[in-house]
Amino acid sequence: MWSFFHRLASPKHFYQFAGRLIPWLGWSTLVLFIIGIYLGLFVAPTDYQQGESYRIIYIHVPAAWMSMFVYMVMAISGGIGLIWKMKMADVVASSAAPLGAAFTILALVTGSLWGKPMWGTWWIWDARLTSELILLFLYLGFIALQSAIEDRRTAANACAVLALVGVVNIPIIHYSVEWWNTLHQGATVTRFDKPAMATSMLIPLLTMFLAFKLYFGLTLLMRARVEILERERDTTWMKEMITESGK
Amino acid sequence: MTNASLFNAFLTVLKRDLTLALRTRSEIANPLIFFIIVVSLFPLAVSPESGLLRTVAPGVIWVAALLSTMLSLDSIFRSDFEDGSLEQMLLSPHPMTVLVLGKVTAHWLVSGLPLILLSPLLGVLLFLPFEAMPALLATLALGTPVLSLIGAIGVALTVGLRRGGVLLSLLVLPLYIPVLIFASNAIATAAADLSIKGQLYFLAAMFALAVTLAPLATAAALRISLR
Amino acid sequence: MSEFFHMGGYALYVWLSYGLALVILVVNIIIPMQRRKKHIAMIKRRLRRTPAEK
Amino acid sequence: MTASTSAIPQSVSVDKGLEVCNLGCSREDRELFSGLNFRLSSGHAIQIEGPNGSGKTTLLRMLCGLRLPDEGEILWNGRDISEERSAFLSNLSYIGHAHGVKGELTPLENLRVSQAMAARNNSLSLDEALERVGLFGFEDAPSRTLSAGQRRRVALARLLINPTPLWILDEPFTAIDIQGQKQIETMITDHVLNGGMAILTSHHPLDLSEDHLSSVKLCT
Repeated sequence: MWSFFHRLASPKHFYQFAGRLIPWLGWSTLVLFIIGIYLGLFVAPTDYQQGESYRIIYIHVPAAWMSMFVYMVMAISGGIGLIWKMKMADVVASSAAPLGAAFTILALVTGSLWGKPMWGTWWIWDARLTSELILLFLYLGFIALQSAIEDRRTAANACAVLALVGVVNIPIIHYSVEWWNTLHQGATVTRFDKPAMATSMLIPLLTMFLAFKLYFGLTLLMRARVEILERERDTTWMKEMITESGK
Repeated sequence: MTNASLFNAFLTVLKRDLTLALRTRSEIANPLIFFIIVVSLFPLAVSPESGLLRTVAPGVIWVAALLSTMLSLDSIFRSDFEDGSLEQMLLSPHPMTVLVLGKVTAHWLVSGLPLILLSPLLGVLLFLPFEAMPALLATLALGTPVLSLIGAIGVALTVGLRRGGVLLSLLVLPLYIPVLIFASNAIATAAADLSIKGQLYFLAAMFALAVTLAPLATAAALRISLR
Repeated sequence: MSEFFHMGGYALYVWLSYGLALVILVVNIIIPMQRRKKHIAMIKRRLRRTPAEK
Repeated sequence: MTASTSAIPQSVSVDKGLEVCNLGCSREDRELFSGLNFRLSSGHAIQIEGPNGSGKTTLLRMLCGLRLPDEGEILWNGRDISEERSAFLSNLSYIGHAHGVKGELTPLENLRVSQAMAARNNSLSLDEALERVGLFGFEDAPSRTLSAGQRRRVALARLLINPTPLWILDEPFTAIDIQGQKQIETMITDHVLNGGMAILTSHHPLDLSEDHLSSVKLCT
């Protein structure tokens, strides 16, 4: 098992391994999305309280979960790149950052779209939305630092330190925002957590969770391959591969 | 490397940075003037009416303190990076975290402490009730070191860049949010004559966390930036 | 069928969020594909210019 | 790209001193140097020669551990310098192109700071060290009022008050007048002759005999 990871550390193996995996990931993501959206929009019953608008959670909740998950992936792969000096870990971390930011923006917008019918305003300083907004700032800081440093390895190491510092701060930020929210809002606002879900509502959500995870794997591998193309363009193995297969 | 010589190295870095700061006095004064100006903008921009100012006073003072610390952060490593003494510190046999702690303490003495001494004056400017003054001083005393410690990480990450100023604020401000929340709320609660022990415990916990972990991250970031 | 699109009066919000989700998810797949084509073309051009030394 | 090293007399004790094995460095994707092998033991100096941009300074920064090597390793007394960091650093003095003398502080204050930062100090007084590098009478003037050459001499005075066996100097003679260069040259040769080690990048000829001096050429 360990040798498998070790082989992945070499850009050549990672490129070929990802190349073989991407078609499978692509189709399974598509299928899962179709099932999830079909279940979410057609099969799941209307919510007695929120009517049809609750169907937005099938996008909002998985996106919010993915935004946290991707930051963890970034911090861990950054840490691996920092400690074991693995170039591929830096590639994974830098490819994951824009995806995490995309998920965070998606979660923020769908959150406010979901909240609009309930509160009548586009934005409300609810604990979860505020933490999501601060998480977006952390992503933007990561991406800004990465593009600010020219040397690739220094940039990757610096961003790894930032991601590790960020990942230590995320729970602190989350709980201080929660605490701050209970102070000002009090319990009147309907809590944002998922209402007790009937199973027929829960299944689409779990499908969408899985779909988003596979989707993240797919786009991460695609971006990583492009990054390898960029970094390894002068290596002999890359030239042979391009000339011989042209793909 | 007995810990006597380690503590001696810590003191030397602290004394060195303090003498350097005192010799370029404007570097100390500018953030403080900025602090006063920013606070006095709010009555002009919002309204001079005392009731309103009293409610926003804690938040305004703390945001101004945060921004003025941000301004003075760059001076921690910038000049040492340019003339090579940061390299000499990295190459000293003493652990870099201790030397970084010395530099951050010097920065706090030069930027955080004057803020604390100046803040009651600004409390008066914003009609902050008298009962809230001790809370203001206590939260600043616990909070400004955390601002310097976390800010040092951001500065260490951006010290190699030509214009890292704006990037520094983007990296560091999100990490300041927990301190801001607990500190400004503590002052508001104290103004309403309620006990603020809980908030102060949280601030103290963040201070303890920052004092132990931040120098490690700063030393690692410096080693990376000086590659 | 039209009742379905009406979404119980919340049509705007539901379809806006699903539409945005679709846009973001699709864009994040197209970008890597295009960059990949661009890089492969660039490498090929460089190869033609400097014949790969055997 | 590979470096050619003139014959280095193999000293008796095998792993005492600094040893570089198969060292390589690439900046972005341009390879600076690779396959560098040399050893430095006490009583020897190495002069690193090469055109501008051949990576001389980068090599020095790697030797003192400021920058991790891209390939190969650097051993001090047989152990990798990144493992035994503080042990290695307490035997090393590095003066880079930016020599680290604070303009706002006087030479005495600068030396007092580096004295506290070093592991061991010898009995030489700060004034004596400054005098030996030709800064008599400038002890209390703020360093920014001194000339560039004088400021570099303050940095070189650091070598006298911290007795470390290994000196790594990046262009130590820049901006120093002829008379000053003589003083610094004798400083280095004395250091090497009574058992010290030195690595420097400079085209200045050192009058050391063949078995005390060797050179490493980096070519682009």
